[in-house]
Amino acid sequence: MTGTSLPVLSAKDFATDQTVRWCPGCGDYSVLTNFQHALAGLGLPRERVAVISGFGCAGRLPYYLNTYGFHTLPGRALPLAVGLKAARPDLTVWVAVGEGDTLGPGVGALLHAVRRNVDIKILLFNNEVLGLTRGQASPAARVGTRTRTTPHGSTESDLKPLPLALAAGLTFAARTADVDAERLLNVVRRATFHRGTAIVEVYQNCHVYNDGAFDYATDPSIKAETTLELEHGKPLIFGSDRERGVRLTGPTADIVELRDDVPLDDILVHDESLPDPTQSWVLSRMTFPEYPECFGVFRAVERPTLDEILHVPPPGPTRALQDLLAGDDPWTVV
Amino acid sequence: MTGTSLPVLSAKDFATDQTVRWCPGCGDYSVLTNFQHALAGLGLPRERVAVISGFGCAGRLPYYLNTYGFHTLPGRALPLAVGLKAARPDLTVWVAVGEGDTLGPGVGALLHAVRRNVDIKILLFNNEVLGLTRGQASPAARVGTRTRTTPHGSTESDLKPLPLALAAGLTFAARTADVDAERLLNVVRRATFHRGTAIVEVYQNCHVYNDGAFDYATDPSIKAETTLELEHGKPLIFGSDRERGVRLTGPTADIVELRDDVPLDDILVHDESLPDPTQSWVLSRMTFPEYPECFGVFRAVERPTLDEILHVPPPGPTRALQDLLAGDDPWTVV
Amino acid sequence: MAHHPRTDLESAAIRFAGDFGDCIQLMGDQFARTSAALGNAVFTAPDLPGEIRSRPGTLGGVHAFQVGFGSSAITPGDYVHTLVAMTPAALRANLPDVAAGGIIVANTDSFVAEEWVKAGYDRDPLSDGTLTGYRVIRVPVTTLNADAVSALKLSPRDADRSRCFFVLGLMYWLYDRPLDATLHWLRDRFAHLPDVYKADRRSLKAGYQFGMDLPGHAGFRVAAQVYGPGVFRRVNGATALALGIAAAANRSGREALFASFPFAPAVELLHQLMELQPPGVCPLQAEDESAAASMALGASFGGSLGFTATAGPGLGNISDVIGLAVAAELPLVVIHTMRCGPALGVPGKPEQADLLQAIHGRNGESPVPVLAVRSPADGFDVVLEATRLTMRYMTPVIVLTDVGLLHAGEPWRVPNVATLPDLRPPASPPPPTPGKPFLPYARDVRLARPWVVPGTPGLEHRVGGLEKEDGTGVVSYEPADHEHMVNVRGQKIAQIAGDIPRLALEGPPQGDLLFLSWGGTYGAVRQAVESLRTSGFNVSHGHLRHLSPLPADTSDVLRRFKRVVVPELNCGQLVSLLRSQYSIDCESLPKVQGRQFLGAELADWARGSFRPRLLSPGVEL
Amino acid sequence: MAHHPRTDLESAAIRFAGDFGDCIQLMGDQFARTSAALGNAVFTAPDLPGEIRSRPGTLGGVHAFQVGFGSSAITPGDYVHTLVAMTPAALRANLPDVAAGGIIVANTDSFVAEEWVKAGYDRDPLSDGTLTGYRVIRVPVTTLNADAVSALKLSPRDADRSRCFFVLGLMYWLYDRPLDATLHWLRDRFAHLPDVYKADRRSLKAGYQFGMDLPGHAGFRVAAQVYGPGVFRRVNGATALALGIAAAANRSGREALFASFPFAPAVELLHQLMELQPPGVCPLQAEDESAAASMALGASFGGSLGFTATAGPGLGNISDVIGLAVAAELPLVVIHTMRCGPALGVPGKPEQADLLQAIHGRNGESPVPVLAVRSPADGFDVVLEATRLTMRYMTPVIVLTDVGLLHAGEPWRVPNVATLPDLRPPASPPPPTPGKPFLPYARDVRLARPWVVPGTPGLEHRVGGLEKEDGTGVVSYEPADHEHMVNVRGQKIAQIAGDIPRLALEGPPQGDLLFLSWGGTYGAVRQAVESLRTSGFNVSHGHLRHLSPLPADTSDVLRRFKRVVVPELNCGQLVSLLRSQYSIDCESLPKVQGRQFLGAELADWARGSFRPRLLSPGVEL
Ligand SMILES: Cc1ncc(C[n+]2csc(CCOP(=O)(O)OP(=O)(O)O)c2C)c(N)n1
Ligand SMILES: Cc1ncc(C[n+]2csc(CCOP(=O)(O)OP(=O)(O)O)c2C)c(N)n1
Ligand code: SF4
Ligand code: SF4
Ligand SMILES: [Mg+2]
Ligand SMILES: [Mg+2]
Repeated sequence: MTGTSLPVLSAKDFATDQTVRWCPGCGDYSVLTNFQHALAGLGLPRERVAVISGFGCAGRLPYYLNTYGFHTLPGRALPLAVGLKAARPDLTVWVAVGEGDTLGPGVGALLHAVRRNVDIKILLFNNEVLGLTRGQASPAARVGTRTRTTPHGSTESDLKPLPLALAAGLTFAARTADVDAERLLNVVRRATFHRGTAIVEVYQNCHVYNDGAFDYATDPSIKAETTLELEHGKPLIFGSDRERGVRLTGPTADIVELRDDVPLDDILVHDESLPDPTQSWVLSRMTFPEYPECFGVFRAVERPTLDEILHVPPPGPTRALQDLLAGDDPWTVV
Repeated sequence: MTGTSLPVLSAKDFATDQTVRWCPGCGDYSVLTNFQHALAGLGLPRERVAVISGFGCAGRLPYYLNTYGFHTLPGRALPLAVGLKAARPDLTVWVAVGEGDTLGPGVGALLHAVRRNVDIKILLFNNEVLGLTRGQASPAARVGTRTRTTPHGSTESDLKPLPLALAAGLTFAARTADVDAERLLNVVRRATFHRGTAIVEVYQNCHVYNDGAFDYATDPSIKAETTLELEHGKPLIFGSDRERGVRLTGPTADIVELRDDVPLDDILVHDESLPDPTQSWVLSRMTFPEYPECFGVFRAVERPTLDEILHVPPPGPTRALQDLLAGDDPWTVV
Repeated sequence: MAHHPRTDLESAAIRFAGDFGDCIQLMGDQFARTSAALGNAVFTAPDLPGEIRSRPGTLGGVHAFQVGFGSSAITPGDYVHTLVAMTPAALRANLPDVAAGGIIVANTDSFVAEEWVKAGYDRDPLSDGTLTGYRVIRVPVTTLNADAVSALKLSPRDADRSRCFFVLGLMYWLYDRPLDATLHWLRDRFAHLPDVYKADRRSLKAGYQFGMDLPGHAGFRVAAQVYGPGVFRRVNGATALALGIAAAANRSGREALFASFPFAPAVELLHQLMELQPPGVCPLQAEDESAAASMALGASFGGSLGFTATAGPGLGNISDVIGLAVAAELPLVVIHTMRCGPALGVPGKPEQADLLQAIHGRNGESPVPVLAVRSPADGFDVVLEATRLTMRYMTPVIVLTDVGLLHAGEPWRVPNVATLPDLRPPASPPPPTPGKPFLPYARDVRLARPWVVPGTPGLEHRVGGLEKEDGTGVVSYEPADHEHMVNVRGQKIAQIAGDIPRLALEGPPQGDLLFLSWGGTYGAVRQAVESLRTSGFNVSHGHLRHLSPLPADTSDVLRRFKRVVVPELNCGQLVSLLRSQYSIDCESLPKVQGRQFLGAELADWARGSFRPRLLSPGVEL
Repeated sequence: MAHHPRTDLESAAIRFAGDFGDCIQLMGDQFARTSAALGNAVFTAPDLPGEIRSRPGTLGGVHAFQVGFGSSAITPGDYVHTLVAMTPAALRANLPDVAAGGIIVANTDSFVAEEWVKAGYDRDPLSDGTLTGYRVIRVPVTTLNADAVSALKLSPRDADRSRCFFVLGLMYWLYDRPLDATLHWLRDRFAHLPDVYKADRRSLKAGYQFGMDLPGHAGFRVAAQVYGPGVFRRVNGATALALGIAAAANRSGREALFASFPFAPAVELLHQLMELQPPGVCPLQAEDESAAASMALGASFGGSLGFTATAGPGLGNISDVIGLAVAAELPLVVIHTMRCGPALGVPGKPEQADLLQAIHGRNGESPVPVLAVRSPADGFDVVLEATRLTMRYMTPVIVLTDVGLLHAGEPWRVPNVATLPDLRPPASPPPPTPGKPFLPYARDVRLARPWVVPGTPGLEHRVGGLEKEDGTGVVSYEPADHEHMVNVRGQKIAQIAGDIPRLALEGPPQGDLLFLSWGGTYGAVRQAVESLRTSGFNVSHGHLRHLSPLPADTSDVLRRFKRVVVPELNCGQLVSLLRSQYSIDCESLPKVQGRQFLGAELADWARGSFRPRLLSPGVEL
């Protein structure tokens, strides 16, 4: 380390001395490790990073990150992060929240952060179950999921965080899985340097209450068939022989076999930067087994962020405090 | 009135003796009158109708309707209606809420009612402003709207209730305007008999704080150019000479002139019943002046409702209370 | 009829009342400005209907605006000396507040059958005996005003627009005020609309002349108060709070983030801050109360001063966030406007029934300081004091105010920014050295932990809502740690009692009767006590700005009086609090009508002529 | 060594403690079943770690399960007579609760260096003097168990699975319990897994034999309680509440809707109702607390019984909904689980610090009845009582319980449904007749308004959160209406004091010392008072089930004692409440450690040997 250049930090520099308290086998461990690596790779000093978390298993993340951190309550992490970022635009603010928290008590705050394009980054741990409360149905539980509160399988349709947030104007949307180290690093990096609200949805295995829920998407032996890796400017192709593709027929996505007489030109080309969010909406809604599930960056567009707006001095001269105290109509008594 | 048939009720039968307390000129008056007419036309007895309202100007609606009614608090009308309907599936439950309430403190409850497809009907008064609190920016305020809290014009992107709710699985979506008596009657009737959550968004003029916000869409002299009337099975055509149409290019809607070499076959045909919500999502997002704004029914599909689910006895025999009290492992002391 | 001598008064309260179209606020404002310029102490209190704009002529639609003015303490709580009733509904809604023998200026042009009926009268109240015992000045305002401006050849509608100035002119005559301040204002305001200016001017003068010509009336003279020197302004409660936030940012050297969800009239604070754009203050409209409070707390975590405002049920909605701030030991100032409850009760009306909620309304043992504003301008000082406490003790602070105080206005000596209290928080701790790690929950002499600004290298740390080990701040579920932390947090707040002023008294330090006030009852109590003392009663007045903890000498002071009476706009919450802390039995004077006490009402009570309605025994407080 | 005679005990508490994999709950449950079948009164209290599954061997991951059993009142608050420590961490976390001279059964196989270190010991606690003063039974459980099942030729892993039965067998020997109940259970349970059955059986017997062979130990005998006749079961706190809801629906003739947002361990209620599917009960998982409470209130408006459950900060989050129910005068039962605070404090641990919040934590004057559960089974009765009050008085009711009570179990005489209280609400009012319109706020003798089921023709009406005119229920902003309604709502709740049982006492009706308990401290206080009385002390015990309003004779009863002492898991909230209502100064015994009192701790205090840590003066309650 030389005297003048910034110290190069390693993942270990972002670790604390606290014992990690997740269940053995929990996907949160990989997310933590990968996130520490990702932070180390950003070139940001530790003190410029703040991690705000909600409540739930995921909420413990800040205790294991040697940055500024705040472990809050269900539904409060996002607005708290919004206030922090509004007050301190110089910080990189990450939010670590479970889907139960974010789509339950926190869903209003999510949509409002998104519509204001607050420059915060959301690491959304989606294990499709309420973990910390010991296994109840989550708003993201897919139809049929059995939990202690849906003993006969859940019947309600699920909320998906990305389509919902895209409907509210999300400017950066990405999805990855706990075990996908490289992709996690990549999307965390991109989210960090995106200006505006970024959501990184992480499919995270809850080993105790929803074990294997994402095996279809993470099992190396089948994931080529069940998932689709989004690449900007590239056609949407998947399959172990990259033999299938996504075509849009009107607003509906179709899966077509490239072997057939379908030319590559018919296949949708991924474009993160489309001003219209519909294409990313459609892709983010695609669900296994009807469709392959998409991973990577769905959307990355720019528009003014809340903190930029707040820190643009409003038109007209600002008045000194003493003037404001006196008001428009003071009088003097001698 | 004969002795055996149901009494035929008139709009007046649905009125109360309470003085209506909205500002002179408020669009709520037309909504009230039209809604009373609509109720009268449903053939439902008054006592089977409950109207739950939130807080805001719109929230006063129940006081003027001679049905069962409950005027609640910001954010609480929807879950209260959900509880009522779960407990009393035999009632027709309408919810009267302003957009400020519904998209602010109430947005979580909205999305969850929708995803559960609770059989409630939401009359969503959208005046794009917080009326009762005397004119602050609403979450639905379009960019540039000036209010007391956005003195230089609002900069945040707006939340639109229908696209948001469609992203959460809404089964019935309609839009109308306060002054459009006939359409309001029609969509209220259809919503009432829809099984599942129905949203009737009403563009409502706030005469005091956002006057004329919807003139572009209600002024008879221009509305043919600025709006599009949705009709199931009909192509999406508008214009005073019905000379323009909507075409979908990929996921994006284009407006095309029929005079050009665009054949009518290229024009999208409206289909309320598509299982995939994308088309209704796209239509519900279309906003003047880029697009004509759509009115009428966007989507009407069926899936199980919460109250149906709750009242389907779960598998297995139910146990008598005395049995349950004794539990699995009682012992007797003599 | 200038030969009748005017009657001298110490002070008077007049009230303008009418429909939305009667420019009630304008008349009140002008009267207040003119009176302030004369050297009167002036207290203004608008009373707006719960609905935005109701049907003209109905009780629900009556607007009123009271101006109290005179030489001494003036509160919104005077009986009305003159009521201007522009409509029968205005008369009906306001008559109960008019002093016996008071004056009613009635706009006879609107006392027609259709209008009485809308107001709920069966007969003309001007002639059916309703006004027996009052002095009635009958004024066909529209008619006379039309005459006054006839030379200008305006349309009848435009002519009628100036009628409020006719009434104002009459009131100026009645209380012996000069016209020039209003005339200047009109000239500036309507420079570009000469017709309007001319009409208003004629109306004003005609109204004054109408007064001079009134048979049998001589009018009044109200002495000016001697005050000063200094620069003064009128300020209402919302503005004073907004300016307090601006001054807090300035004097603490920290930016302030004010986040709130609109709730009339607390939303005035947001409006004011958006309008004034004070340097260092960032106002933010949130999507609901808990988001607003969370944003403010997030800002505090970031080293800014987080402020939020709530009203009514909003305080409950943010109780978890306040609790989180208690656990994280971070600054947060919550400005809570009390209004009638439960739920949304009576919109727009004051009450003081959220005191015990502010003190106790969180889960767990989570004490926080609670302060209350006593008058419109006092909000400024209370915000500064709350800022001092929130930073010095690293604790959320609740400031209570009420709907009446936010609207009301009073004269205020404009403070010099440079001489306001220095509110700079303690310096950030030094960076850790080997063997001396940074301890985010290390405590200073006041038991406060350090406030570290994220971005400071080496002081990275984590806070949160779980219990901690003291010092290190590491999450701990150890029984002993929890008990220790509960006690430390309790002591931290309890000891504030020693860092706040003692309970100051007006009047002798002991005696027969002490009136104890808190919050907005201050003015009425002060007025009552002054009037009682003037007429020879041995009465004192104590006022509590700090409700939790109470000043250290509270119990001693109270015990020096034979009787302590506490007028409150609730069922006796402070009385219950005092009993729970000191086993002292004070007498409760409850009033839960959505109205402030009148000074005279309290003085009458003390004179034994007023039978207070005490709580039914056993009513739950 | 059967020639040593067993020692007779009145009662004993044993605690199993170990890692997640040690099947602590299973051992505890079996021991409890066996003891209950013997005729002992049995109280079970699991103690789960805050995290789902923590690292084995760490303090944070220790599971514990206490079984109190004997011939008299048993509470979770006994000092532990025998601690089974499967790991060093289990020893460390639980040793403070073991009685002086108590027994430690240590699984020596896990007392290896690596494990002590994880537990935070520097040396082997079995040999470094840590256990001086205790009787230690060293058991190499894994080794001995492997021997016991060796004939079955299982893999070492499978063999080790049955080790908990070895320990259980030893404990059965120690307290002279027969093996047959557990043997039956094993046979039923593992009918399809004969190898497992055989292994467990061998282990159980080997453990028992190990005890018989222990040199110098003779074991104990715990007398059975004489109770009955009747059908009994064990019930934990969550199940009792769930069954209470089912019984409330049955006895009121109304469906119950139970809506809640998951919050451990209050979510057990939702689990139980989903599992049991009691007739007439609809359980609903909501998206957050305020939605849950609103759903319940919506159901009540619909004529069903609305129940909701909250915990910790959740009560604040629904304060607006409770306030709305106060204004609308509708039934609503809120079951609130208290846990350590502020914010989320210490997960999974009991506290009683939300009492004043329950009473005062809403805006406006909004009194509601507050009840508290005193023991696991008592929740059943309290729910029925809350149901009676909520319907009879058309008011929301708050039921307080705590984390400890929900988990704990005790024997319960199964009631006969038909003889439970008749909870049918008053009949719906008759349809209106000309000239006699329906009045939704007409009041009966108890000041309750009618509860009309929507769907009833002719009784259509509107309710809401704005103030109303009494009788008609029409929205009213009239000052007098508001005051009247505040008073009526207050009186309605206050008079409940006359409709509830008087404050019953165990022991003489007057004397030197009264222990006053509420909620979960009941058991410890009862145990302390019984033991004190046995040893000749003149002590009485009063218990408050109704905290607001208090029983009408509370003040009279308290005044009959020289000293009244109130042990509470908070900083003295009931003491503060009693002082605020009656100016009575009780002594506070606060404990805020996330642990229940021990009966012995209180008895010791009374004997003068225990110096209670009283609140620092001035600490804010
Ligand atoms: C006010 C409040 N309500 C409810 C809870 C209970 N609770 C704790 S975590 C949690 C949600 C957990 O789900 P999720 O966000 O998906 O996180 P996970 O545990 O699955 O990581 C809930 C409801 C709480 N702690 N506080
Ligand atoms: C707990 C609470 N917070 C805030 C308010 C203030 N408030 C009253 S109505 C309202 C929203 C009004 O907007 P909207 O729903 O659009 O209704 P509108 O008045 O425009 O019909 C708000 C925020 C309140 N009454 N209660
Ligand atoms: S409960 Fe699930 S999500 Fe939580 S720590 Fe355990 S495995 Fe992970
Ligand atoms: S404020 Fe606007 S929405 Fe409300 S009543 Fe007046 S005109 Fe209608
Ligand atoms: Mg989850
Ligand atoms: Mg609105």
